Amino acid sequence: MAATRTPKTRSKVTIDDYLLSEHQLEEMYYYMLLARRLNERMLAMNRQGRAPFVIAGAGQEAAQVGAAMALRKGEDYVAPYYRDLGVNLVLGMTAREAMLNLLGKRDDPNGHGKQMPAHWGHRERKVVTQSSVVTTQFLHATGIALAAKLRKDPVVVLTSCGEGSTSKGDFHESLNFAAVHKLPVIFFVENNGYAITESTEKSLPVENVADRARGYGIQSAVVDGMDCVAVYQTVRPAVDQARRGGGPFLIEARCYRLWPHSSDDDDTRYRPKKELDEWIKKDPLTLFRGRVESDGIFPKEDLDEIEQRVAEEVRDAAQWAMMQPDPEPEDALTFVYKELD
Amino acid sequence: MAATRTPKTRSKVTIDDYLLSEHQLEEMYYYMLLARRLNERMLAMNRQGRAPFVIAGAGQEAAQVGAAMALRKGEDYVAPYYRDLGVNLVLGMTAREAMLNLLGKRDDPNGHGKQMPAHWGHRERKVVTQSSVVTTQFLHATGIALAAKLRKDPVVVLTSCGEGSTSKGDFHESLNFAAVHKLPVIFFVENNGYAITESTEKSLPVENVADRARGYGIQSAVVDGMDCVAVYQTVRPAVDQARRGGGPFLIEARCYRLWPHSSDDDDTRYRPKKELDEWIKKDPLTLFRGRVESDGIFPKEDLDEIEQRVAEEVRDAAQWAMMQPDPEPEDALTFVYKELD
Amino acid sequence: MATMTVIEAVRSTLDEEMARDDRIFLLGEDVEAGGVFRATDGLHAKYGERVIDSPLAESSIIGISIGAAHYGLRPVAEIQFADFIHSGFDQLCSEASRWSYRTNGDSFLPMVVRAPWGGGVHGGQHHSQSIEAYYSHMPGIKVVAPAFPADFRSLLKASILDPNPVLFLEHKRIYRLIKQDVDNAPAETQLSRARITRPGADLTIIAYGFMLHESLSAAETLAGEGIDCMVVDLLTLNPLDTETILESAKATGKVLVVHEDTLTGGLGGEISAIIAEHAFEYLDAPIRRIAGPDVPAMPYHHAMEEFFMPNREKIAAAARDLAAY
Amino acid sequence: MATMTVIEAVRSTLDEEMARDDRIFLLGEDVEAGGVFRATDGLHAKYGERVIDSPLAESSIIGISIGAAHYGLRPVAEIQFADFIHSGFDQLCSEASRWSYRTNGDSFLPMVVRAPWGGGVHGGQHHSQSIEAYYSHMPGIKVVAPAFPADFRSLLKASILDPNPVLFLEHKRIYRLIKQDVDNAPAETQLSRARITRPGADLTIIAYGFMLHESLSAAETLAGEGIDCMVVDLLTLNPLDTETILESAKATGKVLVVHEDTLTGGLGGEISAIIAEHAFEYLDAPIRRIAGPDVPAMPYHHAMEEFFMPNREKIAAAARDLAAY
Ligand SMILES: Cc1ncc(C[n+]2csc(CCOP(=O)(O)OP(=O)(O)O)c2C)c(N)n1
Ligand SMILES: Cc1ncc(C[n+]2csc(CCOP(=O)(O)OP(=O)(O)O)c2C)c(N)n1
Ligand SMILES: [Mg+2]
Ligand SMILES: [Mg+2]
Repeated sequence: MAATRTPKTRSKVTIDDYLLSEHQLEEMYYYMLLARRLNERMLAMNRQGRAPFVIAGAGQEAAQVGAAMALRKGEDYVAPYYRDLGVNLVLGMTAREAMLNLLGKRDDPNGHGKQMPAHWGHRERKVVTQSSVVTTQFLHATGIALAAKLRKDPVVVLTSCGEGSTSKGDFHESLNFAAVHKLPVIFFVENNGYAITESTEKSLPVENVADRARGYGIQSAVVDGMDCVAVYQTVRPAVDQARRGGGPFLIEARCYRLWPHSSDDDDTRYRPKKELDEWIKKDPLTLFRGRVESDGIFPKEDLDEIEQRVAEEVRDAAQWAMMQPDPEPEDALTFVYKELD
Repeated sequence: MAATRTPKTRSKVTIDDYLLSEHQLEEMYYYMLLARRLNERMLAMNRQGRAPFVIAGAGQEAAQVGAAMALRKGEDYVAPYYRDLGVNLVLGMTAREAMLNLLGKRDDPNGHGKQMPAHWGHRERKVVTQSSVVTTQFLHATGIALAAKLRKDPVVVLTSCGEGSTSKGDFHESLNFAAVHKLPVIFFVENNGYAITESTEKSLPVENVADRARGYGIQSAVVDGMDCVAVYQTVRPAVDQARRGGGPFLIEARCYRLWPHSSDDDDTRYRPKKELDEWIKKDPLTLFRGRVESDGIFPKEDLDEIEQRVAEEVRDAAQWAMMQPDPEPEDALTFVYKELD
Repeated sequence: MATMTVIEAVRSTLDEEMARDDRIFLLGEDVEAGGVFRATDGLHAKYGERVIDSPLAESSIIGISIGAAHYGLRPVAEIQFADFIHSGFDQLCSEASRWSYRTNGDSFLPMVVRAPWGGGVHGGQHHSQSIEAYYSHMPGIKVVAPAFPADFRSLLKASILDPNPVLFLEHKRIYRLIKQDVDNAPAETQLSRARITRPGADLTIIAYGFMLHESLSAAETLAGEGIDCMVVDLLTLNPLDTETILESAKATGKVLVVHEDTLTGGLGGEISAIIAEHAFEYLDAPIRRIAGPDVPAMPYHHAMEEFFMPNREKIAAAARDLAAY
Repeated sequence: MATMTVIEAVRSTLDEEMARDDRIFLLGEDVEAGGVFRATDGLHAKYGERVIDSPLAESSIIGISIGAAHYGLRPVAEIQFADFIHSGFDQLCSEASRWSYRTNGDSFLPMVVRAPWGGGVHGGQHHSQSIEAYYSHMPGIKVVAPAFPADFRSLLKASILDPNPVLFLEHKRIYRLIKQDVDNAPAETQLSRARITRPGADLTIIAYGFMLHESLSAAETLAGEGIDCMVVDLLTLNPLDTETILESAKATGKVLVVHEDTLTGGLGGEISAIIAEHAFEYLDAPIRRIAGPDVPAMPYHHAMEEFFMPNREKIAAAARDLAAY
């Protein structure tokens, strides 16, 4: 059964209730904010004709940052999906790299200009290269987990996708194999309510995406994906358990796609304005900031300081990236095959 | 949850307890026996070098006949799999046609010599043409059910496969779509314990195949697949419910593959003799005959008479079929495309 | 006069056909809202349950269409981008292509799978692919790839009426780029018929889709240089119109085959081989091919994308060489 | 001397390689029990958890191999019959073939996918297929299809050592049919190298797999008739050894390409096109192709199967015509 985790109503709260250090909480806010501001700037650059395409994670930052922070950086593997800018920032991607990726610059470590923006991949950071084809990464993650188990390495793999992507056959083949072999893989589904224009009920016959785990005897949980702390508190134990040999876990983070599907999409033709307005009130950034402020974890000034730091980083990254070299036309011919050195 | 149905322990039983007419019970025995004897003769012909390949349903006759008898012949659709000789016999295939199919004769209505034996298909009988590729038929069945629903036709579709085949992505995509659209389709899984050499636990992370239904909110049942009456009593209500708009149903018939996978297989290298011997005691034919005899439904003579009738039919079918025309070599070129008449 | 774009040609034809035959229904991702390219705009409002949003699962879109077509309906499935048809390869190859063959025509599949294909749209590796070569090597499947709005209308109609599975390819780049007065333009109504779009005496350019337009403008340029190019629009890629291919090759003795798909194993190889086998004695020059380079897929950055894409200049340059041969 | 069959060559090589490198593991259906063709017999007993029975799910066999190879292991996956690889087409095309390309070689996939292919074994439509054309049109993937036991050994080794995804095709018909003293036979150790197996002056026959053997015996017959055939074994189908193909074509000026796969869109078209473009001036005759007919798949009944399959007689007949041209 899927255990739902909602933030407990608290009287007088101290930092101890967060089960996170001040530094971790600060990081959370920083990464969520950085992801959002980068996405905002990217969209602006798209409108200015500087970037042909933007696909963003607005509304999913809490889910992404909370999940990524539960991992061992540089040791655990991640097979993310296109919205996971937040995940990549936590794992070490810089704002400048994010902008190189947006512009398809030669030095983008993800796709070197060969890949669309938001198609992540960074070998050293253990971020698996991804295609646009949804859910294929679930099998790659399962294969990495199998390999780690065969080598007896204490590695956990986290792979993510949207709720719509759980309808693909590869979803079934991944969870089935991972369950049979009790592999250390976390299937992290960011349920943002839509698959482009299709609302969740058009592809999900059960109440929760997490319920899909039942057919495999896989443990699962549903968590409020707008609450970064709750996400961390849910993913962390699942990761630790997987590392101890406890097998796979399916986690559904309930969040919302605050923006259109991509810079090419007009969501007004299928999404009720009222629904959007309701969710905007639950924006993970305002929610987090309001909470740590009212709980007195951080004085307003510190948070403002983070805001300024992020704004500066984003401004610098955009300007810097635009001046970086484009790929050469002939680079289109490189690395079709890997040569043995 | 998967409800298990086992034959109730009975004191003094009358035909009423079977909830089947004498005629139906006689048919059950006849079809199960015909399937078995045909398969036996086919294997003999293979050993004699008369048939290159045989794949049989020995041990699954009760499941197949019980399920098929729950359908409306000629109205409901069936998308079967290669072991389903029993299903096809109930739906109208003659012993002679079964032998034409074995020998790839020109007039085999299933494959016209173009298909391997046991690759069924008969448009009038509403048996969907099948390939060797497992589980693809689950989507065809789902599509037929969607079409019937769109046309508001009171048609139910039953599709079957082995337990191993439920690991394919198409299984997931079928059950998901059928559940979302509440389609009149029965997914009938004949769990015979093996996928060629692989025992069930190598591909099934849960106790029952039926448990896979949980991830889709689909109703399911596990039934003793060696008990033809129990299978009928389980499938029939599911079919009626689906016809009334109650949506899909997943039924797992627990049976056993009494023979090697096919005429090419040597099961002694992977299957414990003891296990086989245990299951032979549960042979659906002996089980059924013993039961109706001891319950006094049929006198021994009637059953012997059926045995003789079947033996005669099989002998005739084999001899007749061997004399039927082979396809012409050039028939290999026909019907690549359907021409509009 | 009705001047329309390619996307309008597709949308209007779907509308007219659905009005004509209530067995036709649409199945695909986001089709209820009109689809990402708006090819089905307004059809859900007009035809209700006959326009069905599918879950995100391509094998199911094709496999379910197979079942529905077998039942007697006329599914027109949409694969959102041709690049995503690959997980449906098994249902098309192992099942759809063999349905009539293995039943001796007793069963058959009147179904259409629409797929936006091709590059030059900043789509990167998974929104730019040419998939025609895979399906043109699949007897039992028909593959259609028009270039002009009028042909999109007439051939989409023909595809829907055809009793066989048809992969109907719509080049994304020309969806809104190419306009035509469809009432007064030539429209091919038969599948498997190529068209000599432009007559010419010096050499023959064979192309389809977006590349047909690039070939025509290359021919324009070359005309100014006194090189008279014949341009053939294949229209249907499987089965091929071998007759027209050979006729056009024999007419000039010099052939240039153009496609955007990568060179090796692309459809151009088959066309060249047909000519090399059956028009050998008419050839005055090597059969040239202009195609995408042998890399896995089209890169995203416009500099590399342009490098990958064949275009009028590259075609004209190759044609000049050939003419001079 | 070690005379062995093709299947023994495969099995012994897997054994030796697994002993050499403990990163190599096997994944596939029924491989623990030895597989349906016994290619992995005894390996589970010897290597335990490094021989893994997969659930019946081909996309997962390939997708999981991709992940494991990315991690640094050396998966050798088995697809039980090449006919069943189709549901893994997406993982091979969209993912495996692009791994190195899209990461500029930062990530790469040292993985092998073994697949028994080909007909003439009463396998019917789904146990007889030739799949090489699809994967030879997939830059980033390598495709290997040897004909002799010694090459099976050396090229399977090379495939396992290669840092790229390799589709290793094993023709079912020759598994036990062809024997060879592998210690004293020529063995190609490099991928992408074709071999002129038989020198000849009158015409060139290009083939691979089972058809290579049929071509050799056709050449034997023709030698008796005074027709001297060169026979080329392609060995690797992607990337092709264009140099050897052109050299052999130029040497005789008459080319016959043979494959069992269906004609249209088959690999023969590409080979013919390469020659028609780059060896045109050396050609003395049309480039002929002998291939399976354009039907969806090989029929089951032996009469139709024989009709479908190219063989030494059909090859010899075509070669005679060509020689007489
Ligand atoms: C196999 C495949 N089919 C179709 C698409 C086109 N597509 C891109 S995103 C998307 C919707 C995905 O929805 P979801 O999984 O919920 O993720 P979200 O975008 O909502 O985060 C679709 C259909 C694709 N990328 N891959
Ligand atoms: C997609 C696919 N992969 C592999 C095979 C080869 N194969 C034929 S039957 C079989 C095992 C099927 O097991 P199960 O589903 O349990 O059915 P059973 O044969 O036991 O009745 C396999 C692997 C196939 N037919 N299709
Ligand atoms: Mg979503
Ligand atoms: Mg089984």
